[in-house]
Amino acid sequence: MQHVIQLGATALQIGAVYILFSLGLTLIFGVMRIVNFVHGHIFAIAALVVASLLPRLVEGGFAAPTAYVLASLAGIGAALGLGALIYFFGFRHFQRDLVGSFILSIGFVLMLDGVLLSLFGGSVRGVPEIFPGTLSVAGAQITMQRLFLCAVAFLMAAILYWALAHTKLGKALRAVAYDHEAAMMVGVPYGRIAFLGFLIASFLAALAGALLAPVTIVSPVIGTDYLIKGFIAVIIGGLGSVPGAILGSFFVACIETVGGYYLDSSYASIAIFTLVIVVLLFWPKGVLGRG
Amino acid sequence: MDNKRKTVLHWGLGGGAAILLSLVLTDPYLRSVLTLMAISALLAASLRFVMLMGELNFALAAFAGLGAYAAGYMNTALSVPFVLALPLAGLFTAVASALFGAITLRAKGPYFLLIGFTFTEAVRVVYSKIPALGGTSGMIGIYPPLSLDDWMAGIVVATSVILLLGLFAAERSDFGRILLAIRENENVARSVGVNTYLCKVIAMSCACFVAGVAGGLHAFVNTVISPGDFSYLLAAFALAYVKVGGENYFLGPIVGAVVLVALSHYAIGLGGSEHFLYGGAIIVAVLLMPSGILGAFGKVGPRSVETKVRAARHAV
Amino acid sequence: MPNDTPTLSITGIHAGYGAVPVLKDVAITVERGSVVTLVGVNGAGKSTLIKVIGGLVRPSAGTIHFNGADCTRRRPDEMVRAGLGIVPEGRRLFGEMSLRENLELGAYARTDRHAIAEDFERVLTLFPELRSRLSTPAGSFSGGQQQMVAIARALMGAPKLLLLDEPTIGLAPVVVDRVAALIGEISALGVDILLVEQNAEVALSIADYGYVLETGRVVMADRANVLLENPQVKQAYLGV
Amino acid sequence: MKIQLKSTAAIVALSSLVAPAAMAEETIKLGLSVPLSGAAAVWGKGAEFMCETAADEIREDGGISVGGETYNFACLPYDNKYNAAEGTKVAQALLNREGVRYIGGSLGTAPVKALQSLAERQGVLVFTVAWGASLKGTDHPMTFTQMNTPGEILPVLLRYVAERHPDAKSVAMLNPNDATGQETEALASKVWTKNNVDVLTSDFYERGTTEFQPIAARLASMNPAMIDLGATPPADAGAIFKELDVLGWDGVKIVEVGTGADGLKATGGAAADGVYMGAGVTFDGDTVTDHQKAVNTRAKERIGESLNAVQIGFYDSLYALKAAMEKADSIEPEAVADSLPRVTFRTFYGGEIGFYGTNIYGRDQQMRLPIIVTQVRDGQLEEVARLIP
Repeated sequence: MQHVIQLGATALQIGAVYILFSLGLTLIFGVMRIVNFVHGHIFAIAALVVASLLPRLVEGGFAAPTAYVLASLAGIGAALGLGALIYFFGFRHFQRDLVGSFILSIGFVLMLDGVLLSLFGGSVRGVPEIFPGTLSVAGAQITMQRLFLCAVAFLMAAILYWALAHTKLGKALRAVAYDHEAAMMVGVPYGRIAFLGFLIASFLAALAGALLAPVTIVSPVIGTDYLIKGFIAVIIGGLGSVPGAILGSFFVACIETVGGYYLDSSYASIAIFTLVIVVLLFWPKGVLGRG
Repeated sequence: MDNKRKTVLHWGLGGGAAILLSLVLTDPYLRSVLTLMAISALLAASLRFVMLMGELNFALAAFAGLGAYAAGYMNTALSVPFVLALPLAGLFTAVASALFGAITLRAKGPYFLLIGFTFTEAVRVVYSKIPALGGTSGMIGIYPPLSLDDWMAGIVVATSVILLLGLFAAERSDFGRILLAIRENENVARSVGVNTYLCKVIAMSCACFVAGVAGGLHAFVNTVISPGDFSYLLAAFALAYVKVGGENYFLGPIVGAVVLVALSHYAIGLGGSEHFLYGGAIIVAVLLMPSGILGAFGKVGPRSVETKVRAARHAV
Repeated sequence: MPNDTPTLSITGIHAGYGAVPVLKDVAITVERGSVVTLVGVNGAGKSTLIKVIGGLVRPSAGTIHFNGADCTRRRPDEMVRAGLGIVPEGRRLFGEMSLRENLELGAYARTDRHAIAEDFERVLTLFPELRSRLSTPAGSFSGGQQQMVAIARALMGAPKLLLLDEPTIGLAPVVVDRVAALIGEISALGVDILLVEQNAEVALSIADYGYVLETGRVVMADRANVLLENPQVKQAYLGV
Repeated sequence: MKIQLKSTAAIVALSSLVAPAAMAEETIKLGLSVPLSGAAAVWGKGAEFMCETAADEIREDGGISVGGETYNFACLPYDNKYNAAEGTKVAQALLNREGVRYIGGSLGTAPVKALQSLAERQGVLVFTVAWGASLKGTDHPMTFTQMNTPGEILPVLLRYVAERHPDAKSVAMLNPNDATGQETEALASKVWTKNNVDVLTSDFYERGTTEFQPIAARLASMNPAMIDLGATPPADAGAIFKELDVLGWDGVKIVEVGTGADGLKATGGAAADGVYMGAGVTFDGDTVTDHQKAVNTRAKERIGESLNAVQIGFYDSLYALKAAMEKADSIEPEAVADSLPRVTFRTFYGGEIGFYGTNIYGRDQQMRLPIIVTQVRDGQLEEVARLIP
């Protein structure tokens, strides 16, 4: 029984990160109809900036939580800057062009691989613990750091969910995702909304990066694993669907956790891919995708 | 048909020149570059063939891998001779891709693309789990017969020319026109009685036959293959060849492959900066030459039926 | 009104998709206080013209003046802000969103909360049957109701000129009459109307002025009642 | 700046195609086939640094004297991206474009196999740190190994650990699902059994994994006395130990081919304490020479972490080559390969060593490097045993 709770807690923690990641992917796809492979690098640059700034700030005399907040702000800022740059010099010209935007994003991915490697080096960076301690819930162990990560991730997902339903920007984003021409005809400024959608998505990825930096391996290639899992989550849930992204993320996290526990973890990876195919047999547009 | 004769002449001249070049080149390094160009061109042309029906086959890398592993396994474990292993590898891949297509072609656009992407990554893990395929360290000793060793460049280029010719003929045939019609509007195509689903599966299978043979050539040329050779980057590069060369032209993927493979051989000396240069080249090409090199330098060679009725750039 | 510049005046418009020309040298004027109709068969270029006016398709040549200002290369949202309302062909409602949200989006370009609330009430007075279904997803309405919602949504933008693209297509005759009556009511509220229709009989009977579009060109232009009597129009569009 | 320099180098290299005879004759080009991008880039960068360090030292020492001429080494690092296809491209470029006749070092089993296949046909001498058993043996007379491999490390390390912890009678193993992982796993389970330790499970995971919680949960659920992470890279190993720590598992920790404490500490923090490693190199303590310290300091500046055994192999191979060339009085690869097993040279670890391995591989192709057992204690890597085979 105890290990079931532990597995549940693990799936929840991993799922939280995948949610942050896949929400961005689904948002960008919904608004701009592009498949953004650069998302992983937006995530990575935030994590890298946090990982390289944090130890220096701590050495410079800041308290760890303060330093963490400062480093996270810098990381998210850098990621947003990169996102804006990529949008203006790239994706802006390739909205709704699946092939064109995709090949462009591959170009950015390759280039950023080189840039991140030369800026941050290939070595793995350690980040000191910010919130020490572990919490024991019904026999399952969770670190405070992970708990914080989960809390922020779920909070962000809730805020996004609420904002999409109730704010003017949220409604505009949904309208654009549903029918961008109709949205333009009622006066929604498509270009600005697409840019804001892209920035929000980048922000979510950057936040995930900043949150994850203290608990995982931070290296320039960190984004690829999340990119693959994130895409699987949105395919399962349905591209462009916010509840779908959340559902898909949990699905992937559960398979990864349970499969990794009962089989070995490389079979769990194969299991995830097989299940995607099975899901698509029954729901060619994902479980919650539009028919 | 004057036009037809001109096409035949073009193919005769171009293909003949390529084969001749592969035979007269004696420098082993330049030969290796030329064979890589030919294999890359095949992969890119295979990708473009599926693009004719409006889908992006990102599982290309997986199918090239299947072809390579099939050829390698037949050659090393079952002692199937080179001349037989190559077409059998293509057939095996064609059948596998037909199965894959039958399941996944019910989905479209980004779904199809992303399934291909995940399939590619999954297949790689599967190879690594099969000791008979050499696991992660790869399969070695995939040698063509010793007597053919000096002729490999010529064989690769000649095979490529024949397969490209096949794809060209298919594109120009009624079947090719059906694919274009599916890209334009699948519902219209279906309403006039075309079984679009079957056509898509067949097109996928044909394209993957070519990819499988290309994979087989890759195995025999390199003599060593590993799961890492067939990551999604292979499909990404093939897409770059198509896009940089010009996706609206049959020659586009070939030109793109020649240019980018040459560039990557220059960049390989740059160490870790290679990605930087390659990525930069793709970005510049895509941003500044939206219809590729051929589009930028005018209409060279046999131009494919102009298909893409691009919606006028919306004022967004 | 003292100001006698036309609400909309477009001249010499050429437009198309890629290399395929759709509109050739089109000129149309909508005078203040008028209902103007543009009739033509499928593929004549009517919807493209709507998109050109709405800023969704850039014309390759020609000018568009709206309320006296040159709006030739304005973005769609700028056109809406300037007072253009569009009821697109096929309604194009945001089907997954509630009726209320659809109406709210209609007022996206406006910031005057008070006036928006007033217009909201006014629109619901115009379409009383919608009031009880404000939280229903727009996609679940019937075809006729969806047409009402599309018009209501466009009116929420407080337009000076309303473009209606095939508002009667696929509707039952009773509903067509309702739409025709509505257009009169809206016109009476001081909104000028450009009605694009295949159904020439209905369109010409409610319009003041009419244009006939054939393969991207304006081939006839006259007062609507004159066009109704024109033998060529009768033969080609009225099935007489 | 760096990029510019390298581009210039590449242009020079390209133009050498046109005019092959124009190169300076006293330079011996050493090709390096290493990953310079992706997850293993830091190993390749360190390898490049160590090759250059040794080449510079040898140049300052007066070079290599063969037949009255003085030669010097130049390192040509090419990115093999850790796969066979790029390994082939690199091999073609090094051997057929640059005309390299010596591979100063190579990394990654798949790309090295591709390189070896071409090199053997052309009589090129290959040094490698790759472990694939199929790379070694009498079939490969021109291949030499510049680093300890599981065959050398595991018997020593595992016996030491088993003796230190006589009560620990069970182990759970985990390895990355790649060539090194598979080779290590196969040997390690045999050696554990030989030492009367029960192998409870032996798992694999995909490289590039970032979430280690499920893996840790599975390992901990077996409740083993020891956990052996085999060829798991240090950073991954640190992350796993951290998760194990959270789960409350406390036992003997081993990273058989752990190469350094930096990555381990970076991700594992305090949970990395107590980890035994078989390929670690420590730069703390009294036994460390000034030379080792100085080189390591420069390496840290350049690549961001301490040197490890993989990278040090790229230093030792140059001194081995120098010794063999001078002994053979030739720069012909065949002659040099003949004399390599018979020479001794100064290793980076200190002392003179030669080659051995006839009884395992059928020929003396393995550098007789010390096998160092290290342990992380209070955040420092300490040498706890050293054995010179």
